[in-house]
Amino acid sequence: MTHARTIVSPAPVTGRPLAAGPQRRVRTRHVPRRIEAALLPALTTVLLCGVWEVLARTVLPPEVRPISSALAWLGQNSTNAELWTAIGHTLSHWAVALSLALVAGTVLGVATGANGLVNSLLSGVFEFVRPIPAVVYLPLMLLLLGATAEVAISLAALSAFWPILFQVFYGVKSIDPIARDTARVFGLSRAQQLRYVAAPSILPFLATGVRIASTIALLASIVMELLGGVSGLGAVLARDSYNGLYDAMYGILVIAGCLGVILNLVFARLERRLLRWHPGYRPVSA
Amino acid sequence: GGGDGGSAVNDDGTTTITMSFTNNANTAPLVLGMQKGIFRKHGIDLKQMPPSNAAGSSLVPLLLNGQVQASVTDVTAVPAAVSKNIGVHVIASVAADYESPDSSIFATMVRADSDIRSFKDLEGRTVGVNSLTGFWALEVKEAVTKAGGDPAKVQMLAVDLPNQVATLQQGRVDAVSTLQPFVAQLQQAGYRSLGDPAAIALGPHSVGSTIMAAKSFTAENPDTMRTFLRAWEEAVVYANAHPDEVRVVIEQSTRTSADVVRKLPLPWYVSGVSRSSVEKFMDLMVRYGDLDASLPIDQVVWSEAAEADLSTPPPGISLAS
Amino acid sequence: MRLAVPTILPVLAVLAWWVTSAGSASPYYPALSEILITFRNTWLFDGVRSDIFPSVGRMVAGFGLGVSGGIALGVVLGRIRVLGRALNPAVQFGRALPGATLVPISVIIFGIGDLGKILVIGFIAMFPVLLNTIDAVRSVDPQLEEVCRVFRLTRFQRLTSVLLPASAPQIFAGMRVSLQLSFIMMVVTEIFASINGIGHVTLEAKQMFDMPGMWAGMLLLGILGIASNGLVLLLQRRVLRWHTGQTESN
Amino acid sequence: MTKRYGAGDSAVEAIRDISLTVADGEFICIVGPSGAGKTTLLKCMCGLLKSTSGSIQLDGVEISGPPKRVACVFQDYGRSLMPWLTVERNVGLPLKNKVSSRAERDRRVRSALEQVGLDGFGRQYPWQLSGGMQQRVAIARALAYEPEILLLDEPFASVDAQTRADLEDLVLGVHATSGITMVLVTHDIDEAVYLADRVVVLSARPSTVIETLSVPLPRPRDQVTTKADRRFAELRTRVLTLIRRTGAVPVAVDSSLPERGTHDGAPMRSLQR
Amino acid sequence: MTKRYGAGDSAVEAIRDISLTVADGEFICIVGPSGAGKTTLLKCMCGLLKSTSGSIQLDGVEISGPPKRVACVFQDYGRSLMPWLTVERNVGLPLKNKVSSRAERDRRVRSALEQVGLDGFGRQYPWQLSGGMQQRVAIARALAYEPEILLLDEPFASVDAQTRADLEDLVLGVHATSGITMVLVTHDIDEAVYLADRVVVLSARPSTVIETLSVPLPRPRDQVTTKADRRFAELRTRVLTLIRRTGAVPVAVDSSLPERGTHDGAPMRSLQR
Ligand SMILES: Nc1ncnc2c1ncn2[C@@H]1O[C@H](COP(=O)(O)OP(=O)(O)OP(=O)(O)O)[C@@H](O)[C@H]1O
Ligand SMILES: Nc1ncnc2c1ncn2[C@@H]1O[C@H](COP(=O)(O)OP(=O)(O)OP(=O)(O)O)[C@@H](O)[C@H]1O
Ligand SMILES: [Mg+2]
Ligand SMILES: [Mg+2]
Repeated sequence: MTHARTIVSPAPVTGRPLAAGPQRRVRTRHVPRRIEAALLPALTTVLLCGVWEVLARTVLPPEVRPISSALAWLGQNSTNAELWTAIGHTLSHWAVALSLALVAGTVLGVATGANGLVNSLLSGVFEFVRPIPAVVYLPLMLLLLGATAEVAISLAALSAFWPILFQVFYGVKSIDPIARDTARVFGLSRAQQLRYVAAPSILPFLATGVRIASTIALLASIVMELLGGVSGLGAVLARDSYNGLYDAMYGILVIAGCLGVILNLVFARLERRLLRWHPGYRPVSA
Repeated sequence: GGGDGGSAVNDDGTTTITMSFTNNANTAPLVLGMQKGIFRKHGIDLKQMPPSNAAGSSLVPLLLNGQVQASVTDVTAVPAAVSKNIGVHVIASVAADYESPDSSIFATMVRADSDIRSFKDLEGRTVGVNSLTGFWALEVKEAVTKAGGDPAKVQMLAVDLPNQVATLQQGRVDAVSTLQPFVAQLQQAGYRSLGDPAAIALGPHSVGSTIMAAKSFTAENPDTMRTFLRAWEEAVVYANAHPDEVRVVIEQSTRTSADVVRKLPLPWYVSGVSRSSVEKFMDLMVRYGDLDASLPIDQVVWSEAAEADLSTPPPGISLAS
Repeated sequence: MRLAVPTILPVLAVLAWWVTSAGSASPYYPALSEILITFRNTWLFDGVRSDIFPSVGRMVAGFGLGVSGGIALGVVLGRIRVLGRALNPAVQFGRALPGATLVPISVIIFGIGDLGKILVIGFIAMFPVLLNTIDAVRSVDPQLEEVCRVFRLTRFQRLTSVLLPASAPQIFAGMRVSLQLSFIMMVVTEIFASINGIGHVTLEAKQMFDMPGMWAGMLLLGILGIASNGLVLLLQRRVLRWHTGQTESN
Repeated sequence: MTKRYGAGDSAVEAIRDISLTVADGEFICIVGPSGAGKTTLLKCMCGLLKSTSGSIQLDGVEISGPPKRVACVFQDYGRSLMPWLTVERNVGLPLKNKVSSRAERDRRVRSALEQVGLDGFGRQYPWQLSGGMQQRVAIARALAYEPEILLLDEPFASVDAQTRADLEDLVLGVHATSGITMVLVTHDIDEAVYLADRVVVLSARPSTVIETLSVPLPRPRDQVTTKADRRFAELRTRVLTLIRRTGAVPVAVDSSLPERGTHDGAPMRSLQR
Repeated sequence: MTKRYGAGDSAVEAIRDISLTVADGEFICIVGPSGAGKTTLLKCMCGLLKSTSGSIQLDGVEISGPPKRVACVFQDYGRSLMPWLTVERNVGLPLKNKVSSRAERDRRVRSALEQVGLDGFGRQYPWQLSGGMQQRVAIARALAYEPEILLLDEPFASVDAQTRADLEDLVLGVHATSGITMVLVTHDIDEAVYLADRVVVLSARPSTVIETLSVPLPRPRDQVTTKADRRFAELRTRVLTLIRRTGAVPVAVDSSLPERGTHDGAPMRSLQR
């Protein structure tokens, strides 16, 4: 016992005692942080766009248009009613498809996750259907249902259904057994167990699923419009690519990408609100 | 939806015909006809289904379930469908192939420095075509045969039209078989044409782009179909006579720049069906294994369809000698 | 008995299919017997070497690339929050690009060989795993993180002993979606610039109105889907043994 | 040092001005009411949390992260074990960097498990064990690590009286033979007096040191003689009255989740220096 | 009844042949070595686990699932609180079915939190609280539920001596005024004797009842007089020697994960009757 090892030394006078009562703090600190938070992604985005621009202007063939041409095309067409209508159609297909997928995926995900029998029963059929792309059976769908918005929506909903199904399935599997036991002992009804125990446990999984599914629904809507001749961005893309309008093609790709970014932003916001308690959103300690 | 194969009669007495076609130079008379009220004048309310990338095989179901009544298609899709007991037939043509002194509608292009001089030289090489099924591949194969080569030794690769130029430029393929406006773009960039495979394979003025309809629809609504064909004929005549208006329509409907459109050789629009041309296509399909046997022409072409007049080109078009 | 349950519905479906299609007049709905004959002729002998192997090879390579890339990138973006924030728009943008439109671009950039196809499959298959990994590594129990820090586990040990096992359930959820996307992209990449493959043959059959051929292709895809999913489940059962045990106790 | 959780209106001041020096090889026990800030103090000492103000030094050097020679047994033992590793591998995991020989590692793991009475359970998973057994796995992990400084947060809370006594003696033995510096948080005043060189009594939150008592009982100690010592009883009573005086139930604060902090994506709990 | 975990070679027999009758309004304490099977017994009693053989009856009716009038405080309190609910809502959650009036629910929640010394923490999340505070939230939840039978698994393991004494008295008070039947698992023998009408001493695993001791101490009890009672010291020593005799450290078994069970996708631990 020679020398001091661990020392916890007193605070310098700075340690302002914090009583239980409210203490006002100036809010200015938040403003720069907010700008900083937006600045970083913006900077990297600009950087990546720069890389694209340079690559497209140097090594890549002229058919791969630089971002500046695509943006210029977008600028010229920013007031083009046809384009906006197409975006509107695509977004409405996306919204309906995602909602359908969300409902069906959640219900079946909970059923298969919670009940082994249901899972074994359905898994064979599910696994058979999943790997077959819609491009292959499109003629059958068109024959049965026609090239209507409903077809685009139902195929997009089907594509978006799978990620939600699986995320929910694994979410159900991840419910803490002790939390589950607690709910049972305190006599929570099945509905309440679902609402207060299962749902919050599944939510982080579902949130990821919805973000994946949202993009898939968007893409599937565009592809179905492209192949099936349903109005929307895909139909515009079909015409422009047949006529070799490369700026337009890349412009539409940029629109699709930006829609993806925006929709993701919306979901991330929503998620942050719903998952405040979750370790992923808790404050970083130390 | 469009009902069950029947055409809808509207309040104003017109009949609605929904067509699926992509906006390009070939289909300009349809748009022009709508704009000028030619179809309406005949009591046809023509509607266009949004454009799609789908090949004929995906459009046929829409004819069968009555969602659309007519569809612009590669002519080879019809015999292929009919041979599988699918009830569609050709009711009209859209545009004929021709060669003008400075260009052709179709061309097989190679790089300027390429050692490929003729279709025969394509042996052992790779050719990009829009689709492996349909007239693109057939024409190249026949052109190779006619040049004394073995088409089995030519590797066909599906490369969609907008990307053919790049793949050719980068040497991913040795040749591409394409059409306007890509032909003009390539020629300006110094690429060399091996010739028009359509003309070589089928002789001058073949018709590869046609309109098809469901047999059930024509059987149940022959009057509507006749009226539609009359309207189409008038639209074609009008289009052939007014090249400037056609160029404006192309510019607007495809949103291509006016510069490109001005230089574009205009299609030769045709309304009737060239039965001989259809038969030649069927022969090619049989020869290259896309069809088991040639079909009777009445199973492939609507019997009431007029015969195409390919003897006199429209005034705006000058033919290569 | 347990093995029998998953086969009940498929067997019923096949029976129903057989019965309803037997006398079918519609060319789009050929008799199952006819489909099976086409299936045998197309896929069982020559087709294995000429089309199934190349296709499945590309798919497996793309899937493997996508999953490993997704996990690696996901760990990096999930743990290093600055990077995660900085690259978030790029990631979101990238995954919103329609796969079908990437195929021609990849042909232009990488050529018509297998490389471009594998890269496109991998690119598309990466995102479900990527997103799941990012979310999962961010939500590892803070208590476990403290254990790692106190016992001075190396970065690599934290990765292999804590981050990955803790994220495994969520990564598997992503992997199953990725597997499906790999299959779909396998077919889509064969639309263009392809000389062989399941998608190539099936889509050509579709173009030629060869409906039994198209159905046979779908049948093959479904069978391969079940088989590959089984493999993933097998892997999962090994990796997630602790998880099943823990959550299914009682 | 002081330690505050959160910022602004809703900050929680857990530790107010604690100053503590631990000598090499010393055995310190910390007692104090529930919610006082004992866990917080321990986490600061092992470098997991940064102090809001003041400093924590090891051998005169400011700590910025967990130092190599420190090990820890966490209060929430259940969540501090990896459910995907067997007991054996849980205990062996931190050794990978310290002991290169595999055989030596295995030996250490086996001996640590034996010491806590868990031989034969090495190949089970933590979730197949009872609460007390899990807690002992966490102790075994820290022992096998053979740190120079060992911080224990209520390590015997879930084991029965007999096992507890055994484990107390185990810890005493390890301390005697290896000279490890130990800091142990406990609620059991007997235990604190029995084990410690010094007992630090904390007040309720925001906690400060009420008193530090030296325990002059001779070592080696044992359950019977030491606890029978007159001074033992005296010290015990002393600590008890000290704790009583502080008021065990902490002062209530009216604080909710810091709404503001979460608003713009800023971390909800950020530490202020 | 008996209870075995798993099947075949790797089965773990946790409980061998325990027979226990709890009278209405009685207060039973269970003590026994770590890993004996106390938690298992409690889980069987509240219907979460099925017994392998034998039966568990409530008022003569076989239990098949958790009965409505039973509440439980789990040993792993940290994981039994929902991290997504605030303390208030954690406590209030089970009341939704029992109390329709919102005001009455709020009142009960507030009063339960007050009783365990947590008033003012209602709007925090469990992970913002110290270990002992979390445990008290779990106790408050069970109290607010006002069950007819309350099962507590080491409910005071993580709280300091003073709070512990307060909580003991709180439980005694609740038992006296409301006549709830209580079964409490503890490692603290003083606590067991102080609280119980009967103390059940379990052997190490596979556990059987070694002895059931009646505690004839008069009620109401209090920390000073009761613990000063001569009979208290006697009983205490009695229990202690009983536990010592059983050997606290359980017999080791060489068992690993049941390879066989997992092979064909079967749950790894299936229950045998
Ligand atoms: N993550 C957190 N956010 C906000 N406040 C916290 C957090 N963790 C702890 N606190 C507060 O800090 C105080 C001290 O907590 P700490 O865990 O150090 O107590 P403790 O002395 O270990 O108590 P116990 O004996 O009950 O474990 C508590 O009042 C708690 O409410
Ligand atoms: N899920 C499980 N799978 C296999 N064995 C288990 C499982 N849960 C508990 N056991 C075994 O059953 C025995 C009894 O466990 P239990 O949790 O009932 O003990 P306990 O008396 O509560 O101990 P403690 O006082 O340490 O909490 C233990 O030896 C444990 O190894
Ligand atoms: Mg603590
Ligand atoms: Mg227990």
